[in-house]
Amino acid sequence: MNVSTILIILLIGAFATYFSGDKLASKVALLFSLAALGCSVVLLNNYNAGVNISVICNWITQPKIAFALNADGLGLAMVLLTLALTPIIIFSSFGNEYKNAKSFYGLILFMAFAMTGTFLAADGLLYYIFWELALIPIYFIALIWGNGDADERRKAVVKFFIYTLAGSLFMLTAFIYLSQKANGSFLIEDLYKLELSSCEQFWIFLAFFFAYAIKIPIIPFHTWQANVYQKAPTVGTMLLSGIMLKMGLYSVIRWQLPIAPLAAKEYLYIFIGLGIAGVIYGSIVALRQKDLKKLLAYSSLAHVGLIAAGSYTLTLDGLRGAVLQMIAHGFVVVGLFYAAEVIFRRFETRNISELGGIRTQAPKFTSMFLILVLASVALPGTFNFVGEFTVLYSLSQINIWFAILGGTTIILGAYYMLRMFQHVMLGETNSKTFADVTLNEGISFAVIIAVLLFFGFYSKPITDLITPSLETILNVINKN
Amino acid sequence: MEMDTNLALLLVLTPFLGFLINVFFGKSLGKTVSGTIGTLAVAISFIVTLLLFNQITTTGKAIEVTLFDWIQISNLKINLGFLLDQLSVLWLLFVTGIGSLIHLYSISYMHDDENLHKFFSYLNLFVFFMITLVIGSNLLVLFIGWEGVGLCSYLLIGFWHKNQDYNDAAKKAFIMNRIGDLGLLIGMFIIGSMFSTLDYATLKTAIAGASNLNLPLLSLAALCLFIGACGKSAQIPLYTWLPDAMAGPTPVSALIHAATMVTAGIFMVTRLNFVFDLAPDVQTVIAVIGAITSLVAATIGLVQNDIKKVLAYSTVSQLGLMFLALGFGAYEVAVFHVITHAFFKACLFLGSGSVIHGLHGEQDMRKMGGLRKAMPITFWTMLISSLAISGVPFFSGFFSKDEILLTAFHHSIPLYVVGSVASIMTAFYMFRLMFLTFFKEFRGTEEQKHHLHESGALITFPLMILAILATFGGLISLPGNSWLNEYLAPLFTKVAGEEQHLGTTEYTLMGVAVLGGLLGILIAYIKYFKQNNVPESDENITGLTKVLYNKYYVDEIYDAIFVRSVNGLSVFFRDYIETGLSTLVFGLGKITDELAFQGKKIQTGSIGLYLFVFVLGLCAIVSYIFLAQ
Amino acid sequence: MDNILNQIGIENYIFLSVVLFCIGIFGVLYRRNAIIVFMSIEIMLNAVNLLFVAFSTYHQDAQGQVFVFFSMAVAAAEVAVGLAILVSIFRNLGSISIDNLKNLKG
Amino acid sequence: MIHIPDLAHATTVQVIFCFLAFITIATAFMTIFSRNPIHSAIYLVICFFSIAGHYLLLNAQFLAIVHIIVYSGAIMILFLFTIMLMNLNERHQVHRPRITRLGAIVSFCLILIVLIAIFINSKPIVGGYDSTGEDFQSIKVLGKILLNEYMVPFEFASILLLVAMIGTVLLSKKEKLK
Repeated sequence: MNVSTILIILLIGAFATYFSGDKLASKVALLFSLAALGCSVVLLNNYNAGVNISVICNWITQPKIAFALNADGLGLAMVLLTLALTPIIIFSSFGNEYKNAKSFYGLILFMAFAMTGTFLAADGLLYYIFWELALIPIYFIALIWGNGDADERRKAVVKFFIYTLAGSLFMLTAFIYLSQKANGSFLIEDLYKLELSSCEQFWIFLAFFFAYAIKIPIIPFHTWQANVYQKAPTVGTMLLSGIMLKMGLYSVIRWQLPIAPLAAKEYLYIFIGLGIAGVIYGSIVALRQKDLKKLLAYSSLAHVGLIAAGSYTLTLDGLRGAVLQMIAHGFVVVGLFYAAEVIFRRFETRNISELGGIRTQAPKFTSMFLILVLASVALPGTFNFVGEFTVLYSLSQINIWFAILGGTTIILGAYYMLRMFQHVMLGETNSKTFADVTLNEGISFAVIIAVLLFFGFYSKPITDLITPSLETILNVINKN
Repeated sequence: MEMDTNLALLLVLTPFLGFLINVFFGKSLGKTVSGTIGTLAVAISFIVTLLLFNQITTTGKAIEVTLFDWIQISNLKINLGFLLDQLSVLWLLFVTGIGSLIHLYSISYMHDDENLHKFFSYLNLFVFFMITLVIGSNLLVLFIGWEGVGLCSYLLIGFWHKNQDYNDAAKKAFIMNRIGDLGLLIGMFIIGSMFSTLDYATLKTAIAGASNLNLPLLSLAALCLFIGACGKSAQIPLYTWLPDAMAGPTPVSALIHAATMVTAGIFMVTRLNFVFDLAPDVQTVIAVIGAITSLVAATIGLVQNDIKKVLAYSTVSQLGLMFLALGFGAYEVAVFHVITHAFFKACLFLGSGSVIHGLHGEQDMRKMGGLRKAMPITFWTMLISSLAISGVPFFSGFFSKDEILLTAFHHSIPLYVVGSVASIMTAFYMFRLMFLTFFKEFRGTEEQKHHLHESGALITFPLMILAILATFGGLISLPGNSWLNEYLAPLFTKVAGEEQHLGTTEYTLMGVAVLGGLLGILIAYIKYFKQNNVPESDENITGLTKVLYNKYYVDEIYDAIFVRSVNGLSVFFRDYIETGLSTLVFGLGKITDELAFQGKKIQTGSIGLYLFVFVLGLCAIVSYIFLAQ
Repeated sequence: MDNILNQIGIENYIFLSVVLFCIGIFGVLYRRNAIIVFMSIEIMLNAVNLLFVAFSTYHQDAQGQVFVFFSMAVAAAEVAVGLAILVSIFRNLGSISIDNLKNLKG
Repeated sequence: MIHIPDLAHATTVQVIFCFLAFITIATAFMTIFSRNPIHSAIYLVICFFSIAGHYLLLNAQFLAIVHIIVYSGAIMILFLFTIMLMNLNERHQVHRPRITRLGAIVSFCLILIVLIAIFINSKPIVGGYDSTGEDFQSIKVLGKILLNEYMVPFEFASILLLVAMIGTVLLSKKEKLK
């Protein structure tokens, strides 16, 4: 058994869901996603026991593309994140009715398939294929099942699609150039071994940067984000913010930094600065958003800015903190968007000014929402704190000002999140009735919160899982 | 060791268990049971603390407990571990002790609130975090508690969450604290990178053993840590949240915003005394800020009419005095004042709570008066505490405050003067409060008058205990023969020897301080008892009083400078930069579109032209391939 | 058997083909009558075919001729379809001047 | 370089080549310049025949015959039929703008110069036309090659023709007016 099993399960799941019909689709999808999760856990055990679970075989001979899936700690951690979030996301959608549900759930599984592939691929072109494949389902999900005015939505979604696609083209160019240098091989090990001049590295780095900066997004390439998050159905938003953003961040660590380390070192300050600018900018913009989902989108922008800054420090702490924070943010942002969805199900609005006074009617929901909000502002004891602390620490090792400026997130973050919480949940009892969470909703929240709290106090399993692979990557970065 | 671990866990986890029970089953258990569970949880912690205290005093050795790795950073390994030494156990004693009393008090005080179980769960959670803060073996565990108590403070200030003003106050407290937290974090980063540890014990050895320390950097770290302390302990410039925090229920004000949480800053500075000792410049800053805070808060306290606001500013002022002592390196003096302050300030708050409870929520002193007869126990306990805080001899506050002023006098005369003035003002406004509340005629409505009564036993019992403690608490550190100094001695590197001898100067200073206190009381007596003045209503306040009454407009200034600018920036970013960037991206699309539109015109549809161009292109390509080499 | 190219020279065939090909191009450009354009295309095709055969002889290899054979097949198909299209156009438009065919106009 | 046969000492083959070449080029030109499409078609037939003559000269008899059958026979008949079907004559000719003619002439000269320049520039190895003596272009040999080596393309050619036939029929069928 190796990692391709997960991909196969997900792909079969996608088709099975599609053919199972509208009524059964959601359950079938949940079943397959859980199966994939179970499979990945088994694989994780095997990996920890030292069994080789990677795959490499030739796929296309001319040009030389290998079907290479490399499962190291980092990849597995991201796969686990994807596969743990997918069932939660699917389960969270149980309260909604979707037209043409079979396609909807099929697309979700297909997207999980593509994203898992991205995290595992160890061949440049295979990786690129998965990377682009992941874009297609979300395009349809956002376009067909999204909300709001159809024209506006189309505009936002098409912009997102073309923008990310255009960015990825730079990456493709970089890969083709790299494979020319590596005698036609796209394999990641061969690319790692390349010794490029600093000029070449600069351009390669920049090409990767365009792809990733748009995907992550780093300011000023973020303009697609808030609109798409707002227009997409919540499931789509969760997939986008919970997992897809992490594809960009993961790729920075996996592909960009080791392949062009000289450029990364030379322009360290600029890229960390961009990340931190994102933190401050995102936090400030989030302050005065009127739409709940948009606010969360900008908070996402701020958080991923910090993660990106951590990755670009090129230190073990920075990378480790970034990965931890990626996972933590994945969970917390899914939870928060879900909370927004729960509110929307009852009130049919996400406009913050129209909400308020929910706490008296729904104490359970309020507590859960509050815990998520607190996790999002990185209260110690939550997983996010572990990540944020590590990242900020690594920034402080580069330059104390980075830590101070990046640290403003804990002030501004608290400000906009609590402000939002106050206006959405507190205040005079709302005139509209708000039923407390249902069992289904409660389970989704409870799982997310349990994960956040557990790893908040005991992040060692994840740290131990990712550290060896991050060290390997750092060795590649520092080989000169 | 096993035993110690279990004890430590019992100590920490009992309140947490209480929290869990109250969260999940509180509503179905009923109010009394819920309150009892909450109180019991803290009481058990108190008993455990007593055991530990006994152990520490007999063996004199600190107990260290390591649970597991928490965060791994390349050069730092942070454990989740506890350190139970003299300082933390001392702190625990009054945290859990006063905590238990306040829990007991709350059962009665909050009995009419439908969310009583929630209140108790928050209180228990607070105690849990406070214990974590105190017994953490390294800075990061302290930080868990540090932020945790901030969270509980947020929850409890906003306990009556239907009122958005209260929610604003809660939010403000949390955010102000977070500003300090950032400083604390940065301080931790610097210390972590300098010494590769955040563990107190290791850090102490590392600093003691270090040969060439980067002192400027260490000072910077100390300054950052002090900013953290400023946030939590409400010092200038981060003090404005504390008076607003009075929006919470009164027991909360007593527990969190007077006795325990706000002293966390002092705890942290005392904990890291070996760091601050190496940064004399920062110590000066601390002393100056402490003195200024104490004076500014005292002046504001002079004219406040809300009974809890007076106490809040008094707290800020007293905390300022403690920092004054810390700034001079007199940690044990500060700790002493923390303890006595905890006693009498908790008592005062609880007493004010009793008054408010008796008047069904009225907090304005202008509408009180003459409560002495209706609420005798409340009156007497509050009187004792007021005497203590005013520094009247032989009450606890006298000893601790006197030691602070004495220390100040030895180091810096101007700061001594500032501190003394603040003390005189303290005596004045405390007795202003007493006279306005308990003497003369009742100024409230007839209906309130009708319902005036002494509070129940559950409320008066804690008051009495605290009053006793406020009276005799000073005995733990008598001048010249201080049990406290000896107890805390293992913690400090410097030997606090200079206060030991009592000379003429000292006695003179004591006399001056006593006279000052009495002077303050006398002025209050003349103004509010003899002349029977009642503060004017809000509209008629003018001149300097108005400035003081409005707290020097600090809130407004902060609002204008920070809040408004950030919000304005946010709107600017949202409306201009965001749309601008968006237009830019769409602009790329539009350019492409326009190019396509222009390019379309080349496609005339005339095949002849196409062919002509085609042939030309063919010529060009062919001649390039074959002829150009 | 004697190689005929000994007497004529491959370059003469090349020049003949080139001229023929250019005449084809000229015809395509010069005439607007679709049928004549077609004929010009046939001339171009034949120029190439001729060259193929000449080179086939030059190399003494039948491959060139085989290719010509296929190109004839394609040409036949092309003409058949092309003329059918022309007929259809003529039927609809009443003219076969290529100036009328401007559907490609952007 | 262009080797102009010395007409005085020309061999028969050379004379025939010159003659055929002249006819080929001349008729090709006439095809284009004739105003009447039917004349064009007839000139084209002559042109094709002369090309068939070239094939014969190169000893490719089979190809020559196929050429005559396909081009002069089938294709030209098609052309003639089409022309007659459309009933085109000189009156249909549109007046050609001067610019078009100029463009055509320019392209003609340009491409001619470029191509000739290429051939001169690339210096073909002239001379040494060795004859292996093997038979490589008789019907027998061609047939073997076609049906062995090129069998698949050969079969595909038949499919192509079939498809072309069906397409032609479909295209030229009159659509029923609804």
